Amino acid sequence: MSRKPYEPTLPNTWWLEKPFYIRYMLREMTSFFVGAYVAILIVGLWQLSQGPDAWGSFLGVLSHPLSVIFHVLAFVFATFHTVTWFALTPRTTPIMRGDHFVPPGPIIGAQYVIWAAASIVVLAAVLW
Amino acid sequence: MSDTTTFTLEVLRYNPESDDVPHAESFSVPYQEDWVVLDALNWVKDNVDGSLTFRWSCHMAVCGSCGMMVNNEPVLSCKAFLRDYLKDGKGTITVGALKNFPVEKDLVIVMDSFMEKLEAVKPWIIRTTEKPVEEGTFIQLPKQLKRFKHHTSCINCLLCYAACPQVGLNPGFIGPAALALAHRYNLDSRDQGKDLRKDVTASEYGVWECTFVSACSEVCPKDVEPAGAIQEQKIESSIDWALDHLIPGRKAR
Amino acid sequence: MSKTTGRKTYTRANKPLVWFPFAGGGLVAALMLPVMIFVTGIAVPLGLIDAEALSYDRVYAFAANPLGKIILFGVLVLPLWHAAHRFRMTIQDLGARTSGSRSVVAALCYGFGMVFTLLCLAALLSFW
Amino acid sequence: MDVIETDIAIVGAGGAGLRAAIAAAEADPSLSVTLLSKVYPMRSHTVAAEGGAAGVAKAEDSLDHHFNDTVSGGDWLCDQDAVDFFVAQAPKELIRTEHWGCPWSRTPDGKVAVRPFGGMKIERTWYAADKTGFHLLHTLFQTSMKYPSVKRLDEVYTTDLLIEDGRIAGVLAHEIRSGKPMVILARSVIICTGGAGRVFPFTTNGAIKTGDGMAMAFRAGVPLKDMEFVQYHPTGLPGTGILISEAARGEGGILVNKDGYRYLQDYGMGPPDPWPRKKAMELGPRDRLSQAFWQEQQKGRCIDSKWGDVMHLDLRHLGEAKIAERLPFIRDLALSYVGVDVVNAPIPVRPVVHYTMGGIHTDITAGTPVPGLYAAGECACVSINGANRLGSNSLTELLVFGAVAGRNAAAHARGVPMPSHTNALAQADGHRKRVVALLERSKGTESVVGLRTALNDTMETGCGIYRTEDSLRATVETLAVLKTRFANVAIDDKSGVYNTDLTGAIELGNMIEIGETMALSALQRTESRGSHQRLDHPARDDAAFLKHSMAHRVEGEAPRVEYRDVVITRSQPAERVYGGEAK
Repeated sequence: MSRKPYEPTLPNTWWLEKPFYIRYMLREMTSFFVGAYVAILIVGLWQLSQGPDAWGSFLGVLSHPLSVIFHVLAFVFATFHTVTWFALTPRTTPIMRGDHFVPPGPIIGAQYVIWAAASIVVLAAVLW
Repeated sequence: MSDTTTFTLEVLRYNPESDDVPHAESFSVPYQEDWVVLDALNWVKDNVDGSLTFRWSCHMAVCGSCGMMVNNEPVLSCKAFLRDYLKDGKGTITVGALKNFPVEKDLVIVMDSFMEKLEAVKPWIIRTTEKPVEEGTFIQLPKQLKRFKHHTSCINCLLCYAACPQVGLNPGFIGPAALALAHRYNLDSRDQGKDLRKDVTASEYGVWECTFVSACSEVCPKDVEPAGAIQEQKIESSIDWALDHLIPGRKAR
Repeated sequence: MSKTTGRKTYTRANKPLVWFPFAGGGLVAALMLPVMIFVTGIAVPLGLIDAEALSYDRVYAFAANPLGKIILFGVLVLPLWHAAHRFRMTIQDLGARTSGSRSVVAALCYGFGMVFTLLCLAALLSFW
Repeated sequence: MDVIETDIAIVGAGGAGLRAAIAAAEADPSLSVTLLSKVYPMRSHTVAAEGGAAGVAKAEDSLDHHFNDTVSGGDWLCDQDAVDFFVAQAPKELIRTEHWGCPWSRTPDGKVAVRPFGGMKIERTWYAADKTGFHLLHTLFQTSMKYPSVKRLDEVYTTDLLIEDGRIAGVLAHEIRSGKPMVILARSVIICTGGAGRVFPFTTNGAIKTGDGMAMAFRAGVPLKDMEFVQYHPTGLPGTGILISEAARGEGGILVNKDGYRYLQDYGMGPPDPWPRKKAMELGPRDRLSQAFWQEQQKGRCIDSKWGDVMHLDLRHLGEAKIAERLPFIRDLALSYVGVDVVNAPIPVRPVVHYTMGGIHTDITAGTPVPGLYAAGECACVSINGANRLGSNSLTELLVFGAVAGRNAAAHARGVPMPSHTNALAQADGHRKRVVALLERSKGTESVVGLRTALNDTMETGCGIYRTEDSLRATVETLAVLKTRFANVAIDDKSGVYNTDLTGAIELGNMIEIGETMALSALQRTESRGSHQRLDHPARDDAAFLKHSMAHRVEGEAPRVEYRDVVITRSQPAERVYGGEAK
């Protein structure tokens, strides 16, 4: 005749339970590719500081098929990061206009415009 | 009552006086097109087993008592229609206590932790000086009301706590509903207590534990948008922290 | 029955120290990384863009320029810390629950961020 | 048995209980306030009120207007001193809730907005969209947390009052989650347990509204006043009984029968203006509207639906924008529970039991005849509602008289000693036996659900919108039988932990007692007044019945009904006039 509450624990596989959580975990895993990619570039920058030969060998590594496969994956995950990040912005920074909130559409759309512009600038700088 | 199809209601039951862990028990329940899961539970309690234990009251999705896991999703059982879970009135619906809380008995959770967290965020108007009643009401423009109105709609049903993995992983986390209510008061044009609340909301148990899974907002039956409320507070608290560290004397308050 | 005893006392945390770079890095990564990954990891190695685009002279000239250094530092280090912080939270999501294991994870993730930040700084400051 | 000493015990933590707790804490922070509730405060049924709270706000309005609307709305059965006090306090109390953060809807210039309501001459109903009760309850609950002298005992079920030398000594309760009995010794006790709509089968009331406080006061010797007056709300959803707020009509919704005809014009409520005219048509009082439904039903002019006879509440002409701003909850409820989007289709509605005008006999101080015992809110009858409550007066009532009860309970507590332990414990032991018997009775012959169904059925058939001598007599007899059958009730759940089977049985016992006071008071009132309509006595009889009925409990017998004069100060009984005739 006394209380004995059952204390559940969340299993470590909680994120496999629902597609919604899996999608979240994929979004969080983008950090692995973001981190790895910028780390590789920083190593490249260091190689650059060591002279043309070192830089050349860095470029050589980038051309290795495994490297290309990694970068394709990294590109996919980084783009997923971009899409999810933009999608959340209307909720992190809601904007009011007059008596009403600006709907998510225009806020998200504006980010895609900026994204496209930034990408074009980078590509132009590279190709120019 | 001419319709005679029945379905299986599988309830995760826990009797603290005889069980160590919850176990499933199945009941065969007559299907009624207009019924919600709560009606089915009441049918079982009235006709099969009076010891089946769950909370409920208003049956109109506003008192917040009857939150539970239905087919592993946190929902208000008074708004979970059988027809949305069954095909031709047949099949199985599973029901369990809300996740991430201790279970007192059957579908009843222990919610002490939430009550403490709610109180901790000081969910009331804080003012340096009270306005006398004789002076009438405050002026609050519709746009000022609109800014926080959706965050006032929380019915404390705790579906968001059941959906949030961070609550499950870190029981100290103040959690979605309480943080949304803190934000609601912070945004209220009549309030002056934001700084006091930040001691709690910007603590290590506060907004920083959130990783923006945003399951809280997904399951919220009242569109309170706790996930957004927490992110806004992260941004504001970060700016606040930076200013505290950049401007000498600011922190002294 | 509510208890009024045993209430926690709360004090403000210094989390913005890592949250700021996380948020800023998230934005920078969202805007910049897909195109950068495409250029450095896919297009140039596969010859879709002329290798001259990443030649030693061109890249050196950019990195030697003070403005280039600032851009490189921002584009690399902010996403680095974004990744370090998010990856740390991901490991917690996957099961690092005790305060001990969480400290180890934090040390490794932020340690990674610190090492590569220093490497990046060293590289950028080593030539002008 | 655990014993807790407190200066003021409040039973029930809905709107009235929370307001009382705040008032007591503000009156004297050195007094300890213990707030007991069988549910968590935010689950209290105040949460379900939708339309608004009345209080004079506009320049062209006046306290006199509010007074006159209330007194005539109550068919002159209101105590006019109480109504005068009520209308004067109303705006102040509402302003206080605004200062506490209640998100009242606003006009474009930032002032609190008011909407028209049934039976009210001028717009004076403050509203927070169509979730006013919800916002008010949560505002009060959250505000109550800032007072350190208020200690809550959530999910602690109070079963009995303890009386010592004719004055209040405390309450007997048990903690639901452990089953542990506890005695709360108190210098003052305030009952705020709400109404008893669950006595009826078809009600807007939540499961918790079982009249517990009324029954425990009744058992402790306090008379229950005007129990025959039960309000049917004219617009509930068929099937579930979910409330469709009067605000829907205040904003311009119309009621039509199967011919698409605004039938209220046939019952003295016309003319059928296309716009909402105050105190006319759909903005008439609830008793008249519910009675008109019944009359139409007799004439076969209701709409036949899968839930039985209904009428249509049509909001389509309001347009989506206005509905989204003013009535979002109504839209959500209709869509969820009857599959109707009010923007495109009318809502099926029918009258449903909504409010008990009667209750624990209190005076203008919220005090009962037992010194130190107070009551406020729907469980009390002060009485400002008379024979028919006007919509939006009850939320204000719980604020005004909740606050009065809190202040007076504090004043009383300062003047009396703590009751003695021995005496109270002995009494508690006696009461506790009743609870233990329910738990220990191994095999009774009666089930809770069986008796509850029988109670609901007999109240509906004998004590509904229209009543007769025969129907009431049959109900009274049935209730007497149910009372004896209840002595044999047995429950399935024998455990100490969170035993809802046990609380359900105790609630049933309470409801049978309440039902009996309703039916008996109705039987003896041989007139028609407000919500009490006798087919065999269709006229109002001021000579005999301008009086409150007072039901007293008699051990082992049916209650004894006495009468008490209505307090008339400045409004002499006259004909209730609505529609085009109303001034």
